[in-house]
Amino acid sequence: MTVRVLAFARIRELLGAPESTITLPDGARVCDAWSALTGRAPALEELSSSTRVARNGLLVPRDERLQDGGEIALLPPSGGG
Amino acid sequence: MTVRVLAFARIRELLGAPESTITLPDGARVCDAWSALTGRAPALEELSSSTRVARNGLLVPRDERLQDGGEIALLPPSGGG
Amino acid sequence: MFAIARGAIDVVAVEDAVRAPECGAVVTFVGAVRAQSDDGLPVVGLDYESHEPLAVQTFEEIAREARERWGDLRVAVVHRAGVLDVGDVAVVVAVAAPHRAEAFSACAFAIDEVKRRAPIWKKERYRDGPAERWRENP
Amino acid sequence: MFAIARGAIDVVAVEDAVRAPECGAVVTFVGAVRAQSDDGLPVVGLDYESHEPLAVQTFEEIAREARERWGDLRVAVVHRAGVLDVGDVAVVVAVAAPHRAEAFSACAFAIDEVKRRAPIWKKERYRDGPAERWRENP
Repeated sequence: MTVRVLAFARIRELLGAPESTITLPDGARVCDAWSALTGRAPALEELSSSTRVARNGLLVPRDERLQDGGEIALLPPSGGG
Repeated sequence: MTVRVLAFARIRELLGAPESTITLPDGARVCDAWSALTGRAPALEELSSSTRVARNGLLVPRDERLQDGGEIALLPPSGGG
Repeated sequence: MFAIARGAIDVVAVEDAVRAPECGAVVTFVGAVRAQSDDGLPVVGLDYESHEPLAVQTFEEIAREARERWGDLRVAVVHRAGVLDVGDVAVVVAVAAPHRAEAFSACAFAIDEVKRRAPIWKKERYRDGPAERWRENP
Repeated sequence: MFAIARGAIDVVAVEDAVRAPECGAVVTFVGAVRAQSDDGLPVVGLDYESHEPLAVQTFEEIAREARERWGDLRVAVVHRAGVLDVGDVAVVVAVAAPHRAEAFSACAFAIDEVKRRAPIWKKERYRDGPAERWRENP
């Protein structure tokens, strides 16, 4: 399956692009996507615990199952205001 | 001695004018001025405890001595904002 | 900026008066004439009267007290006098501070004190209700 | 009004969006770019980035939570994205309520929550200092 990934701020810089597509085995979960991305950009590792993941406007846990053609957003800690 | 009196809001209405001059015996105090004004407008009586008196931008107590040619301001409870 | 305004208050000008590069936070209170009195009567407007020099001096005192409590602040207070309609802005208090906690606290303090002790008086006028009344702050 | 702004925020428009005849109090928080970072470096500007649809949705959620806590309120939140200079307005939160206590509490709550959880990120740029840095809220 393929999943589209939206990346922001520091994560966007580490991945080198605001959007990317990753290919994962069927049944993959959010944590599998994160592992695949960490393979591309090892420096993501230290952001793992502080990054939230959203899908369709809702935060999702790391064991959430992904869907083929779906999209997730990787959100570093907020810095607005 | 004569003292100029500035009156505001309800007190102005009861006295019929924003400014008036009253004549008092030498050595008169704020409370004597208030008594003289109550003689003119008896309805002032019920406002006695809630009215503050200012002179030269400072609140003064009722036993403060007045000065010939001076001015006092009679301030009902605030209603601003 | 500490003033009694005889016409409409320019809210932006009051906010701009306190802005400064070192101040990341500006908190502004705008008080407007409500369509209803505190006891539920339909208000059509207010008349505000003030002892102008003493009111301005009181605004300056309140700003000084706020700075004593919350440190370096920039404060502006403008209150309107005269005849106001429902929706008209009666008072604006703007406070700028390096950080927002001080700005919120000082702005709330300043409007509380303005209402409590500034020599400003308010007469409410009502739609088909009782005669107009002078209204005191609690 | 809940929005990410790509250009300068019109503060008056945000305040006007919450004004209403039944609301006697409007409290507005304006957050501007400070000349100094929290750790004392000389800032020349910021870049803000956001997940726009999620940010707008978060502003709406925060307004809903404020109404649950403080009753009938009118809330607006606008945050700017893009390149900002020192002094530029980064965020405006306006809250109108019948009375001022609720307006102050809800406005302070709303900006706290915007900073805590809205998907907006900030990179500070410095004058002859270190390289630019992404800055997280505490």
